[in-house]
Amino acid sequence: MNAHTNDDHGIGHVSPIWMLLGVFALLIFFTVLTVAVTYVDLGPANIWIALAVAVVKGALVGLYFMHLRYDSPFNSLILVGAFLFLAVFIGIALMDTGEYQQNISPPDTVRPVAG
Amino acid sequence: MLAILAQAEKTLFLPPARSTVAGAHDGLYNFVLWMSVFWLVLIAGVMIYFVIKYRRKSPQDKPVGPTHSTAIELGWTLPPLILVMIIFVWGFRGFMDMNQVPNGAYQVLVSASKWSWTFTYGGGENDSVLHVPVDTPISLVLNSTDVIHSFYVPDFRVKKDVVPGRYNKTWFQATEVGEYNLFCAEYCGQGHSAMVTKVIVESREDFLAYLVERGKWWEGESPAEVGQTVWVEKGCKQCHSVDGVDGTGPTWKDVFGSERKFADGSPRVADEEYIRESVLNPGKNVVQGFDNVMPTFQGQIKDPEITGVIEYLKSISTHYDGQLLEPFPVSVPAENSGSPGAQE
Amino acid sequence: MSSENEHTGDTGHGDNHHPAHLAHHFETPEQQFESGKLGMWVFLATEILMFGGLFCAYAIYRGNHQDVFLYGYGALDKMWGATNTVVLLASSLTMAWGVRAAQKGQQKLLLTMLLLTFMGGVGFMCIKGVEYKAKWDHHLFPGTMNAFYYEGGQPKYPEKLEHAIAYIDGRNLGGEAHGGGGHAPAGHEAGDEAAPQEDSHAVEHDGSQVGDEDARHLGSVSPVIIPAVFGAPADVSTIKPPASPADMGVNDAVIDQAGAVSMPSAQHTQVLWNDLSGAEQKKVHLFFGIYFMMTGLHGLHVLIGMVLIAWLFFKARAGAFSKDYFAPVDIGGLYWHLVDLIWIFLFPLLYLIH
Amino acid sequence: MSVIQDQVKSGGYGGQHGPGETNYINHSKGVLSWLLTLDHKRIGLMYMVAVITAFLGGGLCAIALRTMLYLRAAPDVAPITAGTQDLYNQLFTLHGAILVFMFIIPAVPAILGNMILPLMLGAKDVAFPRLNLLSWYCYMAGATLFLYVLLSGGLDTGWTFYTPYSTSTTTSVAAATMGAFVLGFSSILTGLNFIATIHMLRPAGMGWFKMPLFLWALYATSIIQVLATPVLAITLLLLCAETVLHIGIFDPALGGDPVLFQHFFWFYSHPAVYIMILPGMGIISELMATFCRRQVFGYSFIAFSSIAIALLGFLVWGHHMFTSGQSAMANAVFSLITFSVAIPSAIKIFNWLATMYKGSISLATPMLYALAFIWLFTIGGLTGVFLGALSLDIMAHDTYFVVAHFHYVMVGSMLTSFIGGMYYWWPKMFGKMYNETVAKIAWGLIFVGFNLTFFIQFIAGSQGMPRRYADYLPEFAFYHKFSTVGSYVLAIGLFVVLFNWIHSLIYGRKAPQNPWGGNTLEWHTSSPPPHENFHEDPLVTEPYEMRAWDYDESIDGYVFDKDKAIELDQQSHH
Repeated sequence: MNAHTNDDHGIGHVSPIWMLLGVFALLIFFTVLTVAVTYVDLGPANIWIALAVAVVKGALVGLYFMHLRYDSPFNSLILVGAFLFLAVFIGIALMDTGEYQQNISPPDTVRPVAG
Repeated sequence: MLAILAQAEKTLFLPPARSTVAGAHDGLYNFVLWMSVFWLVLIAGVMIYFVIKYRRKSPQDKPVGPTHSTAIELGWTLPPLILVMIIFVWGFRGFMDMNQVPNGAYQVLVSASKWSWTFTYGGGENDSVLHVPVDTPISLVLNSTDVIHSFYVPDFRVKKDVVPGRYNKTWFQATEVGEYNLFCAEYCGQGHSAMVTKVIVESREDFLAYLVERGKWWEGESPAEVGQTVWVEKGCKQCHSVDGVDGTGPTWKDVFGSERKFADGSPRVADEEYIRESVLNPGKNVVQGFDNVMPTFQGQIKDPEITGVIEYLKSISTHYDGQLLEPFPVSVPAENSGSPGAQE
Repeated sequence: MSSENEHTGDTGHGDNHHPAHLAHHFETPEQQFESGKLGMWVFLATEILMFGGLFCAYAIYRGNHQDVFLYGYGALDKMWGATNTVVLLASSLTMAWGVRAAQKGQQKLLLTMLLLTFMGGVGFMCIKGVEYKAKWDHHLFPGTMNAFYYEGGQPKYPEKLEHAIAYIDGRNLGGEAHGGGGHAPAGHEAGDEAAPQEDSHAVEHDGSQVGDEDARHLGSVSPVIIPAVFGAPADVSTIKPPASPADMGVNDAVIDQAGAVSMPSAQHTQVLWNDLSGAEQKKVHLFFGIYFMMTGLHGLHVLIGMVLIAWLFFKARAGAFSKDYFAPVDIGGLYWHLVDLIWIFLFPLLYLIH
Repeated sequence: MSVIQDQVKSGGYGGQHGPGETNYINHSKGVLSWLLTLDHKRIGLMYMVAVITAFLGGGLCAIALRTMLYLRAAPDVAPITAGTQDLYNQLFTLHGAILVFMFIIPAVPAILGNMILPLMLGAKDVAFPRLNLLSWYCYMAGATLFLYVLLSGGLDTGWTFYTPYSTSTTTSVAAATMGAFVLGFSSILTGLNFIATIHMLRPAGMGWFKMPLFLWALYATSIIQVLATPVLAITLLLLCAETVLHIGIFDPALGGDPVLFQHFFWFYSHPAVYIMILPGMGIISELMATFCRRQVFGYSFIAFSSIAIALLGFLVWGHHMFTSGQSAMANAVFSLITFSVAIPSAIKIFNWLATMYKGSISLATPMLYALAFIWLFTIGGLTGVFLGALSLDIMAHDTYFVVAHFHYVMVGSMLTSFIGGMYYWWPKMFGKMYNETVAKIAWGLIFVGFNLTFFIQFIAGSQGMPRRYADYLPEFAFYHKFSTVGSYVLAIGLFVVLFNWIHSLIYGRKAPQNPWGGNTLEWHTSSPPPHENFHEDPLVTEPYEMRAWDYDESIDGYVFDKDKAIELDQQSHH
C-alpha cells in the first residue's frame, strides 16, 4: 500500500556526541548571556534581547535536540505554523486591548459581583 | 440630509427608523437583503432547473461533463468579491457614524446592574427610564456595576455592551417624539428578559421640565453642606480630619488658601483648581511627608459635589475670608453639564 | 500481514518481514516511526497553543501594566530561575544523548541517560518547590490567598499585604543595589526581608514603614460607601485612568522606544509599592495569578514528562528497545524537549523582567 | 439473492462474502470486545450511539424551551416567575452547550470520519488506534461531567461562559468547564489522528489531489481542531481557576478584563464553527459527485477552499465582539477578513451547482439532503453577510437574527449534511438498506419544519427581539408561536429518521456492496466491511471516475469492472 520501502536501518538521524555537547555548551552560554544582560540597563530593549536569546535557544533545542534539521520538513512546518497562529492570536488581542485601555476605569469603581 | 433619510418608514423586516443613523443602516440592510434574494433565487433556480433537466434517466447513465475551468472559477469569484468589499466599506462607514460621538453631544451616564438601568444626567438627576430631547445628539457613557449588559434600542439601531470595569461609549440622535423600547441584549442572568425599559423622546421644553423635576434633591442645600456630606459619605474623613491633626492624609483644616509644599520641594497655593486636581488626580501633587496612596475619585464624584468640597474647605479655613456660594439652584446646575439649552 | 499484535513494546528483533513491534496497519517500521513522530509534533503544536493562551494573557497584562510586572517580579529570584534553566537544559542534553544511545543500541548508556534525565526533572521540581515555598511564606499564592488580593476595593488581608510589600520593596531596592552578586539563592529562602547586605537595615526599615503606612491608608481611604451611581464627569474625555508620574514615565518609555535608552534606570529597576497607581496596586495579584498558572502548568508538564521517562526506563530495562525500534524513546524525548523549550521562554519573561 | 450469485456479480473483487464470513460487527463478541476495541469502525459506532444520545438530550431541551416560549404567549398562563426564568436559562444553556460540544463538533468527524476515513484511504485503521479509543473515553468522561452538571445545580451561563457572569453564578460552572475541557481533548485526539493518518497512510497511487474531497474537508477540520482547541482548553482552565481561586484575569472586580475572555473564547469558538460546517461540506461534495454520477467540477477549488476556510477562520473571531467595546480598528480588521471567508464558501456552492450540470441526477434520500443543504447554507451564508457588515451587526448582534443565522449554518446545514451522510454510508456501515419512502417523508418534514422554525426568527430579530429572553413583549408573540410550531414539525421529522434507522437495523433489506455507484475506496469493500477493512488491496483510481461501475438490477447495486477501471485510468493519464 505504501510506497516507502526501506530497510530497517537508518531510521532517524543519529546525532554525534560532539554536536550534542556543543549545542549544550551554546545553550549554557546563552543562558549566562541572557542573565548577564539584565544587569545592563537598555530600557525596553532588554526584553527584546531576552526574547531574541530565547528564540535562538529554542531554535537550537528544536533543530538539534529534537532533530528537526534532519527530519521531514513538514514537522518543522507544524512547529512554525503553531507559532504563526500564536502570533496572530497574541498580536491581535494585544493590539485590541491596547487600543481600549483608555476606556478602562480603576477597578475600585466596580463593585464586587454578588454571590 | 441624514434626518431626511431617517424619515423612511418601516421596511419589510425592520422596525420604524427613529434616529439619524437608522436611515443609512436601513439603506445597507435593504441592499444586502435584495442582493441576498437575488443570489438565493439564482442558486435555487439553477439547482431546481438542473434537477429537472438532468434527472437520472437510468441507473446505467454514465454522463460526462466538464470538470474544471479556471476562467469560470475566476468569473464567479470576482462578482461576490466585489460585492462583499462594497458592503464592507458601506458597513464600516455606517459603523463609524454610529461610533463617533459628535462634539457637543449632551451626555447621559448609563449604569446597568442586575437587572435595572439607571440614567444619570449632568446635574446628578437620575432615573430608571431614559428621557432625551428630540433632534439632539445624545452621548452615552456606559458602565456596569456587576456583569456585562448591553444597551439596545432597536428603533434607533443602537447597541453597545455595558461592561463592568470600563466605560463604553455610544450615541444617538432621536428624530421623533415618542416612546421606544430599550432592551438589555447581553445575557445577564435570571432577570435578563425583564431588563427592559423605555426611552422617552420629548421636546426640549418637556425635557428641561423633566430635569428640573428630577433635580430637586439639591434644592435648598448650600454647597458647603453638600461638601460636608461628601466628606462623610465618600470616605474622605477616614484620612483627612477637619480638626487640624494630620492622619494618613493632610488635615483639611486651614488648607484652602495656604501654601503647600510638595514632595519634590515645589510650592503651590491651594486654590479651587488645586482642590479639584487633588480629588481627580491625587498622585499629581503629593504633599511633603505624605505617601501617594489616595485613590482617584475620577468617575465617582459629580461636579457639584466637587464644588461642594471646595466650599466646605473654604468654610473651615482661616486663610479664606471671602463669601461662600449660595444654596444650589433648583434647576440644572449649569456647570459643565452641557445641558441642551446651552447649545442654542 | 494481519498480525493482531499491537503491542509496540514487545521484545524481539525486527528481522522478520513484519516485526512484532510493527502495528498491523503499518506497512514498514519506517512508516510507523514517521507516523509516530508526526503525531507527536502535531501534539506539540497543541501544547504550544495551549501555553500560548497564557503567554497571551501575560503579554496583555505586561504590555498594559508594565509597572505591575516590574514590581511583582521582585518576588522572584533570577538565580533560582537560571539554575533551573541549566538543570532543564542538562536534562535535555541527557535525553538527546539517551535517544542516541537507543539508536545505537547501547542499552546501558540508554538506562543511564534516562535516569539522569529523570533526576533532572526531580531537581527542577525540587527547586520549583523551594521557590513556591518562598512565595507561600510571603502570602504570594494565587487568587484569594494572595496578599495583594482585593475584595470590594479593599485589601483582603491588610497585615499580610504589609508583610508582602515590605518583602518585595526590600528585594526591589536591595536586589539592584547589589547587582545580584549577593544574591545567593539560599539567602532568600532563609531570610524573610532581611538580606545580609550592609544597608539591609535601612531597606528593611524603609520597606516595613512603607508597608505599615500603606496598610493604614488602604484600609481607610477606599470609600466606605461606594456610590450606586458613578459621578458625572464634565465630558467623555475626562474619563481616563489615573496617571501617576511614575506610571506615566514608564508608559512613555514603552511607547516611545526611540528615547527609551535614555530613561533613568531607577524608573525601570526599582519600582516600589508607592510608585504604583491605585489601580495598579490592585493588579499586583494578577501577576502572581499569571506566574502560578504559567509555572504551575509547566510544572505539571514536567511531572507528566517524568512519568513518561520512568515508563521508558522500565521498558528499556526490560529490553524493549533496540536500534530497530526506539520510537518511544525518540517521541518521549520530543515531549521532554518541548517542556524545556517552553521553559526557555518562561524564564526570561518571568524572571528577567527589566 | 444468494451469496454465490453476489460473488459472481461482483466479479470476485472484494465482493460480498458469505454468512460464514465475519465483518467488523460480528468479528468478536462481548461487551469488552467493544469497550476495548481498537477498530476505527467500532469506535465510530460507539461514538454514534453516544453522540446521538447527546443530540436527543440537547434536542429535548430545545423543544422544552420553545414550548416555554409558546406558553408565555398564551394569555391565560400565569405571569412568568423567577423559577420559570431560571428553568428557561438552564434549558437554553444546556441546549447550546450539549449540542455544540457533544453533538455538532464530534458528529461528523468522530462518527463518519472515524468510520469512513481509513476506508477511503484503503487503510486498515487510523494511525493511532489507541489514541482513537482514548478520544472516545475522553468524550464519555466529558459527557459524564455534563451529566454531573445536570444533577448538581445545572448551568445558566449560556454556552459561551462569558465572564464575569460565569464567575459569579452559583451554578456548576467549574464542572461544566472541566467537561468541555475533557471533550476538547477528545476533539484534539481525533484531529491529530486524522492528520497523521492522511499524511502517512495514503496508499501508493493516491496523491493529495486524488483524495476524495471528504478527506480534504476532514484534513482542514483537523487543522482547526488541533490548533484552536488547545486555546479553548487554556481558556477553560483559566476560567476554572477564576471561579475556584479568583485569580482575577477575567474578573473586572479583581482588576481583570472581561473582554479579554471574549478574545480567548472566540479564538477557539469561531474556528469551531468551521469544525462544525467543513466536514459537512465534505459530505456534500461526495454526495454531489455520486448522485450526479460524474466527476466533481473544480476539484482543486473545492479542496483548497476547505483549507482557505480553515485558515481564514482563525482570523475572524472578533466579529462576535463588534458591540463589546472592542476597538474600532479591530472591528474593521475583523469585518474585512470576515467577508473574505464568504468567497471560498461561495466557490463551493458554485462548484457543486456546476457538478450537477450535465450530470445524471438521482433524487435518492442522501441527494435530497444535499439539495436541502445548498438551500439552507445559502440562506445561512447570505445572512452572514448582513452580520459581517459592521453597521448591520450593531443592530443584529445578540438578537434572534443571529440565532436564526447560526441555526441555518450550524443546524440546518450541518445537520442535513450529517443526516445525508448517515443515509449515504448507512448501507456500508451496517450492510442494511433503509426504507426510502419513509426517509423521503422525514426529509420533507425536516426541511419544512426547519424553515418554519428559523426563517421567521430573522424577522423577529430584525424587529429587535433580543436572544436568551425567557419573556418577551407582546408584539413578538406571533413570531415565537410560529417558530415553536415549526420546531414540532422538525422534531417529528427527526424522530421519523431515527425510527427509520432503527427499523432498518432490524428489518432492513441486505445492502449491496455499492448501492449508489460511488468510486471512493469504501465502496470497494463489502458491506459491512471486514475487521481489516479490505479483503484485498483496492484499486486506486480517480476518486470520482464512476464509469467502471455497472448497475445490476438483481442486487439493486453496482458492480465493479476492474479491467475497465484500469483502462479508464490509463486514458485519464493521456
